[in-house]
Amino acid sequence: MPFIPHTEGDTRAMLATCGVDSLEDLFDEIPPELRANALDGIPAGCDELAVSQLLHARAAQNAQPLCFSGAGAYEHHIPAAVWEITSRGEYYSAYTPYQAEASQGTLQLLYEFQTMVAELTAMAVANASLYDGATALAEAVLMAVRANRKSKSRRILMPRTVHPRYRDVVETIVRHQGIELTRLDYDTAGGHIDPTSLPTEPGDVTALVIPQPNFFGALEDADTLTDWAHAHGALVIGVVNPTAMAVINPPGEWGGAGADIVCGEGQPLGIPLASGGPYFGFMCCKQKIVRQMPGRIIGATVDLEGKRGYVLTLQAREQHIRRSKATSNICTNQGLMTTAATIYMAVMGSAGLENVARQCHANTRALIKQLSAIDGVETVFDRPTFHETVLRLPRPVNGVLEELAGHGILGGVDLARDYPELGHALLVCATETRSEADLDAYAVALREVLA
Amino acid sequence: MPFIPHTEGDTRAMLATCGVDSLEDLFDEIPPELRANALDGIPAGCDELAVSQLLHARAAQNAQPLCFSGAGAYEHHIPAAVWEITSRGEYYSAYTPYQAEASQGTLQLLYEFQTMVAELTAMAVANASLYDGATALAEAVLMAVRANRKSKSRRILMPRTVHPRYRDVVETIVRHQGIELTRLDYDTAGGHIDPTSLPTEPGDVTALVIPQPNFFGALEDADTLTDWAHAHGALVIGVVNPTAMAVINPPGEWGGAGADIVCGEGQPLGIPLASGGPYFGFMCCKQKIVRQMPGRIIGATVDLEGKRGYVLTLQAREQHIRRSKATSNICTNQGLMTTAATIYMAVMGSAGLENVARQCHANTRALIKQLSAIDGVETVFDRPTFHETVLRLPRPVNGVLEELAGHGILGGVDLARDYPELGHALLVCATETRSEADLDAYAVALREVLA
Amino acid sequence: MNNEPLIFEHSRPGRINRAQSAHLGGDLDDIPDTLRRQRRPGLPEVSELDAVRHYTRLSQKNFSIDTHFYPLGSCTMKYNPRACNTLASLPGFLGQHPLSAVRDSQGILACLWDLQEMLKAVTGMCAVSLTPMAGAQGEFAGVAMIRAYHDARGDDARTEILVPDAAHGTNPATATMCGYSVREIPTDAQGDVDVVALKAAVGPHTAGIMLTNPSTLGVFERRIHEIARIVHQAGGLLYYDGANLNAILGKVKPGDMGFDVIHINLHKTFSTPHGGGGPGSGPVGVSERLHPFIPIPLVGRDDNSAFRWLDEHDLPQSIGRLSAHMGNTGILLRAYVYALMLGREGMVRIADYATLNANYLMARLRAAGFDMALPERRATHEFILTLKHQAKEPGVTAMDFAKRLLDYGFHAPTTYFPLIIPECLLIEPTETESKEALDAFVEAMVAIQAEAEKDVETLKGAPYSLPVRRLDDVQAARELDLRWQANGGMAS
Amino acid sequence: MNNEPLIFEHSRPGRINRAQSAHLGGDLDDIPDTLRRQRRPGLPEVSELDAVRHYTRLSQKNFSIDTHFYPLGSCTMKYNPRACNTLASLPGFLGQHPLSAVRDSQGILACLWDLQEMLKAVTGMCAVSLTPMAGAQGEFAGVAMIRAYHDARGDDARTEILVPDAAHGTNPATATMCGYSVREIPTDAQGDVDVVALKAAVGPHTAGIMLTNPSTLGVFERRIHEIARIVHQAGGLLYYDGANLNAILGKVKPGDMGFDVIHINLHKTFSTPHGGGGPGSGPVGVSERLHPFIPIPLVGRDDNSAFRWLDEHDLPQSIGRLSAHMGNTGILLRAYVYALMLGREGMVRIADYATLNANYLMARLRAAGFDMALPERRATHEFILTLKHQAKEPGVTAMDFAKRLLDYGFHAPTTYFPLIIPECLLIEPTETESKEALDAFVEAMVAIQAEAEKDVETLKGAPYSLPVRRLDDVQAARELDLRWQANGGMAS
Ligand SMILES: Cc1ncc(COP(=O)(O)O)c(C=O)c1O
Ligand SMILES: Cc1ncc(COP(=O)(O)O)c(C=O)c1O
Repeated sequence: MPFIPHTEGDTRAMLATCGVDSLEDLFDEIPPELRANALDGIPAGCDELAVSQLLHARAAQNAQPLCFSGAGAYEHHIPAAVWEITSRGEYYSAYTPYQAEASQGTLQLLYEFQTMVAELTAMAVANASLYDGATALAEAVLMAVRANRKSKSRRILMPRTVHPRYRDVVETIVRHQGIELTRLDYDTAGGHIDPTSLPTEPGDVTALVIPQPNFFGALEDADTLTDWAHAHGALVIGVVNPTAMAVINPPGEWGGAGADIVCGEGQPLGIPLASGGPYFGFMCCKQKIVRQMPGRIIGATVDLEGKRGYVLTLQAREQHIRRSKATSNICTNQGLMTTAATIYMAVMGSAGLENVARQCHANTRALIKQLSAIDGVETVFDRPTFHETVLRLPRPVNGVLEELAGHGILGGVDLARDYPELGHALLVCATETRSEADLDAYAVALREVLA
Repeated sequence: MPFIPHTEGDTRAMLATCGVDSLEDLFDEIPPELRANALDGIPAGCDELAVSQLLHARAAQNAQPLCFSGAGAYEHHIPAAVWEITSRGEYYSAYTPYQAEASQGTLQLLYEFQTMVAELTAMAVANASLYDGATALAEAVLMAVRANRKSKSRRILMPRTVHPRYRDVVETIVRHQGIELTRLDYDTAGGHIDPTSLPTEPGDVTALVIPQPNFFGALEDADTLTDWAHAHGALVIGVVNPTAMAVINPPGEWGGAGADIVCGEGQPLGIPLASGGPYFGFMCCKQKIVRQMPGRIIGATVDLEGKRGYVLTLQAREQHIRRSKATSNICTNQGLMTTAATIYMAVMGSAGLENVARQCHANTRALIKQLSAIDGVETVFDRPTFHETVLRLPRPVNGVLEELAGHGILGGVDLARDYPELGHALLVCATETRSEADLDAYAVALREVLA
Repeated sequence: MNNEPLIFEHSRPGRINRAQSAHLGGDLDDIPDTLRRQRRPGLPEVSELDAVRHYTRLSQKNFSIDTHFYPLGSCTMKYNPRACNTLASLPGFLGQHPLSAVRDSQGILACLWDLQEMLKAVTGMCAVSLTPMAGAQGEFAGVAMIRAYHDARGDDARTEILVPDAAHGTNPATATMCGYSVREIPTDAQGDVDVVALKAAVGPHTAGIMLTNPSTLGVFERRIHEIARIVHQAGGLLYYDGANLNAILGKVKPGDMGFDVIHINLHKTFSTPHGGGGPGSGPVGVSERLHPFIPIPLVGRDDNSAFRWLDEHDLPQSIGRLSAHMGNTGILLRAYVYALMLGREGMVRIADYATLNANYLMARLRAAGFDMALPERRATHEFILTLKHQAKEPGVTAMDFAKRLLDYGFHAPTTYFPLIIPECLLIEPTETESKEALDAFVEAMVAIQAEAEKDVETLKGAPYSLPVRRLDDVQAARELDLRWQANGGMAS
Repeated sequence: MNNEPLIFEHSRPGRINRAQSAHLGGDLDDIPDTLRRQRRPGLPEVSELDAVRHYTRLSQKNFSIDTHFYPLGSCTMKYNPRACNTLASLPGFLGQHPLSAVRDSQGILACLWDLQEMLKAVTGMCAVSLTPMAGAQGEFAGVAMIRAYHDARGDDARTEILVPDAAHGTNPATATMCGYSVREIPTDAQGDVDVVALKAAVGPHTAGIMLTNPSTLGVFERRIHEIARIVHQAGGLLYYDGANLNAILGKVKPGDMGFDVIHINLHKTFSTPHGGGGPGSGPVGVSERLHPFIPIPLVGRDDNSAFRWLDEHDLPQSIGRLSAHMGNTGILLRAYVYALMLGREGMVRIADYATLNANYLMARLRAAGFDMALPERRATHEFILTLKHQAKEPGVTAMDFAKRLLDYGFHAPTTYFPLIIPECLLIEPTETESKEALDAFVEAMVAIQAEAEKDVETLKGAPYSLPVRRLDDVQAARELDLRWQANGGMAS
């Protein structure tokens, strides 16, 4: 019996203590007609050796071409220390830190995490994680509706420069709350929201979402957008890439008053690509609306002897206390991922993170230069970008990507489905993990494919 | 500066405290003419990302065909728990447990290790490791010379059924001690030491080495050999495979009195193949000669309050106390490997280890059956074997192995160099990690190669 | 000497880990100054050794399954097999970009497909989507499907979700997120749903009911068929909160009980790690009638039996996406490895031994004089002990017992949940603990009871042997201190 | 409550981990009964969770670099970069059988070749063999080469190896293993080798001298050229014990000092983990004249620059093999990764900052009133503090200080080595510790000194805060208890 320690003697003795004859007797409150007969469809158990061989074979079936795709998930170098420590049993196999005194490791770490995220975004406070970047944006929208008491419209301006899948998820999650998601189109020259295109009399707007950098890698004019929103009584929700924060003006400093709520995908901070998860969402806000924030929040306090310690706090916002009136239904979040991210940020430091950001940017620039030198390939937008850009190819991206795969290259993300108006548009990215040789290999392959 | 935490300010302040102006000044006692100018030949430093990419590339250059080679290093399944725990920093980055109170983790674990090894071999006591199986045998020979006070000859009977590389190492290490290593030939029918071939009046023999199973995988008649040795005043040194111990009569029970000293290679107990190391040697002996044993030994004791605890003991045998009179010069041994082996044995238990042994044996038998059904392939010896056997091929093994490599198969070990008298002899092995499909693949490939 | 400062207190300006950035990155001259960051973020500046040492030391301050018996009711803190972590961490899995070509992702897709199939078999549902990232998100998906179902039928008068008063907080919170109002159904003295009250509550406004069975009271809802009939007859649907599936794996299938939709907490029943608060995974299973609404993506097979993603094109009525990709894939892999090792017999045995352990522990604690909340009932995989007598005399609470247990080397059971049982401890030993561990726990409880009778202050002051003494939650909430600041001041 | 029983005490007959052996293995009917084991070995029978929990808990009882400052003199307990472990553990390395075809091993051979080249550059020697498995085995290889050299010249009157009285115990023990007798050379008051005594000792019986420079006294042997001349003129060779190479990396090369052979402790200078007692790695470097005798195997290149093993065919005069394969390959890989990250500037800086840290700590301790063994000398990467005054008055020993330091959260320095300095602490902070760590250590030493002055019993009773109080070494050696036995009896 895998993972069950009972010897036959144990079982017998324990049944006797329970006053029953057999294991079956313990289930005698289940109406007999309900009892399942068998778990058909489940194979017989295998030992670890057999499972290990199967999983090795499966892992080997996942081809891993040279990656030039980003679009919300980035191949960054992860210092070895990060996961060697994160996977320690004391982090890995602990529950949510309900018993604070027995969880000071996790709690102190999360308090550090909150501080680091708040520092990165230049915001006052952060929570201890949400599921991922997309759900974090959905929660941010719900939070904005709660926090902007003056606004009655429940109207959110949602630019098309926000990651299309994030918009899908927001749609799924806020659909039942009478929230109106108003699409904002982008400027076709810059690939950004043109502030001058915004109405001067927008009416009652609850919040404006600003992605920075946006899905195209273009940098939004966040200062002007923020001031515009605030001038019209709307809150500002920033959706940011944490690596970019090392070099790009952070939302806490956008415009005159800074963004109100900030969220994003934490994956770039030490989380492996892993076919899309587990990652984690982060969320920050201004101090005055912290009681509207969803998710776990850790606070410092003192013990009986006045010694500093850490606990889950503001629990009155949460489902286990407030139930149907909670700020969100979230309970389990992405603890272990924030553990990794905290260690990642500590090991990298500000200088290290800045260096990563600069190197990513330099590599993407170099890639664009090489690729756009190829006949028929051109950049689509003229705004400054960070770390990612849209190229236009002379023929459908789909087919080109397939041919590139034959050269061992994952050439980027096809935008045909989400942005058909852009023509044969390809989103490319080269992080710090791409070498010069890698960039050359891509250019050579693309030239060949397009020839 | 990788791994050096000093800020410029720190360095300045510290130099001031030292009363010097520069780092260079700290080296002013080194005669100037000796000062090296540069480390030519060392490349410039790389960051972890670059090194990681290089090492991944190098690892990928190591082809890993289906392995049917044993010959002292066996591909066994290692439960994941073993290395997830062994590589915890508290084990990984601790020194030899000189400060016992601050090392109870390692010390208690080693005490458990000693117990487990003693149980496996049915011997009274074990030490906490030697470098590997080969050096353990060399140390066993030296120990036998010290322990057999009655023998003056320093003559060791060393069968040719002992692993040839072990014999090389013994040769290297005991060469300077006036020890005579007398070769014992093997029986060409059985591939074992024929007890009846031993002289009835051997003269003064210090010790007889008995490998079980021997290098050919054949099982020696250890009972008779042991009794013969003891009858002639010689000690018995067993060299055993720890996996085999789960099913084969252990040296502590050989003959009337059991082996006196037992050693072997610990690799099968949870240590990866890893191109040959690090592995570890183990050593056991009878209680009465424990003070002649080399290497670290852990003992139980009590603390000031009478509580049980563990310490390095019998240190008076060791180089740091006894210096030129020590039992051995060994100091650092293979601590982390014994940590892994201890966890391996705990996770497997007696039943699990027996199961591994049985499965290995069954697989090797099945393999032999399949291969020897091929035209021109035959088994060489008729003794019972465990886990490994010698086959004779119709043409030089060398070339056959090369062709098998083309089929992704590491087909075994060529014995041409060490046992030219055996003809085209190949040592094959199939551990529990080989599936039926693997065995079939080998048979198909060999049939094709020999066709 | 047990203090570990904050990582920020280890920080020194200018300390740089050159091993992580040997050379300076490229320049940013194409980005205008106004878009550039002006002041570096205040991340810690520590050496790699500082970071390793700090986070290693912090880790040692945690209780965890790997170090302690952790009978946290409703959480199923069973052994997390290490193989699950090791195998899910193979480079071939970790390195895969989520937008990889399907052709390059057959390995992972095959694993996810298999897992979908196994979860269908376990739950008795007709389809499973793996995308929800925890139990609560599974609940959201489930209730959103119930809503989509009614909406698709134009049945838009259904505005209410029923929830037993003992339910987990995520249930009512989820109903609210799906735009429903919540009506609580009382529990009867035996711990079952009050059927009379239920009958009175249902009607054309009823969208559905959320139940967990065994319930959060640790007992099996015996009248489940009747409840299903009542709700279905009123036109409502039944949601199954699968947090307690460990108790009935292979014994009863939620599909057979009449549930229309279910989520499964893989981080409970399928032993994926809880990681100090996640990541979890909450796949949803559906009956035939909810199938069209199932959240995307799912794994399907195409004609030549290659695996592929099913999306809005395949399931146009889907409630949509719940994450940017496909949820917590790495956690799904861990559950998959676990399920493979268990196999069909292994799964049934989980229920057997989880139940045995709970009933044994209950029997021993009862024999030792403790009061059970539902003394007439069989325990399932967990049970509730109430300390309401102790709270009166000698005056020690469930919280005091919980904190004192920590000193004895046991993680505390769940306290004060479900809310309807006074001074309760919800105790779930799980099947991976041995009889000796349970016996030791009983001994500790007995010893603590003796301490309580001798001097209540002993318990009131607990814990004594942990890195901190009892912490002040009230001060934490009142004087908010949610982040470190260099000057020690409050965040603005 | 801090006790963790032995794993055997967790054991219960019949407990089996089915996850490790789901099906029963094959039968053994071809092996006669007389060769079969009759009674199962008494390995523990525990669940996987038991094992994980037990060994996780045990690990927490260790001090280690990852948790504590560990200034153990002569041991170079610096940060072991985690990347070294992660990269050496790539499946492509771990899965390789040692007898793999050379064609299939080019990846690992390339790494080993590079490392050989780097170690040549660092030591100034003309060839390096990586095969020795620790420092002591490197010493053995070195002295065996010295012997082979003399033997090859028919110079068989050389029967003696000289060793300074401060030398590490492995030096004389090694000389003995190589069949030499050992003559100790005294140290002068300044910590240098007594050259007059050396001159008197050398002669036609001198096979060689074993030195470490900087010496085990933590000072640089300034007359090394003179010593080399004296020994060489007498026909002896010079062996360099590289345990202290951290102090001079890139500053002086042993080859330039006149040494003929050297070993390097990779588990010190090149930061491979010490693992609670190994595995280590002790490559040897040789000058031209010892080259023919170098231990096999080495990595060489063939004509088309593929890597291959060099063995007895290439080096017929080799002293031979020291292990069944090529030594501790995985440790060599870790050292290689470390060396690549450091690069040439990084290596020089190691010496700079190891030396700075030692001199700084010495200066601060001296300022705090502690006595240095060699107060006139510069510290190298380590230095010696003597507590001989404290031992007289107030009567506390170096051991008392050491044990009390544990309570303060510091691993103790090396005590009572070298043997010639009374009541000594040999302190080696290493370059990876920060100024703050050193300052905290000074504070602890000052506090302990104050405690000693107030009440010696405070120190005599130390440690207080560890899993055990001070342990009785004498009883351990007198009443040997080297293994657990079910019946509690003694081994026979
Ligand atoms: C009964 C019950 N339902 C739902 C949940 C919510 O699951 P999760 O924490 O994964 O969101 C839990 C977990 O705490 C639970 O115990
Ligand atoms: C000066 C000196 N020489 C030699 C050695 C022996 O090295 P090893 O322990 O690797 O055998 C040591 C290590 O303890 C040492 O400090």
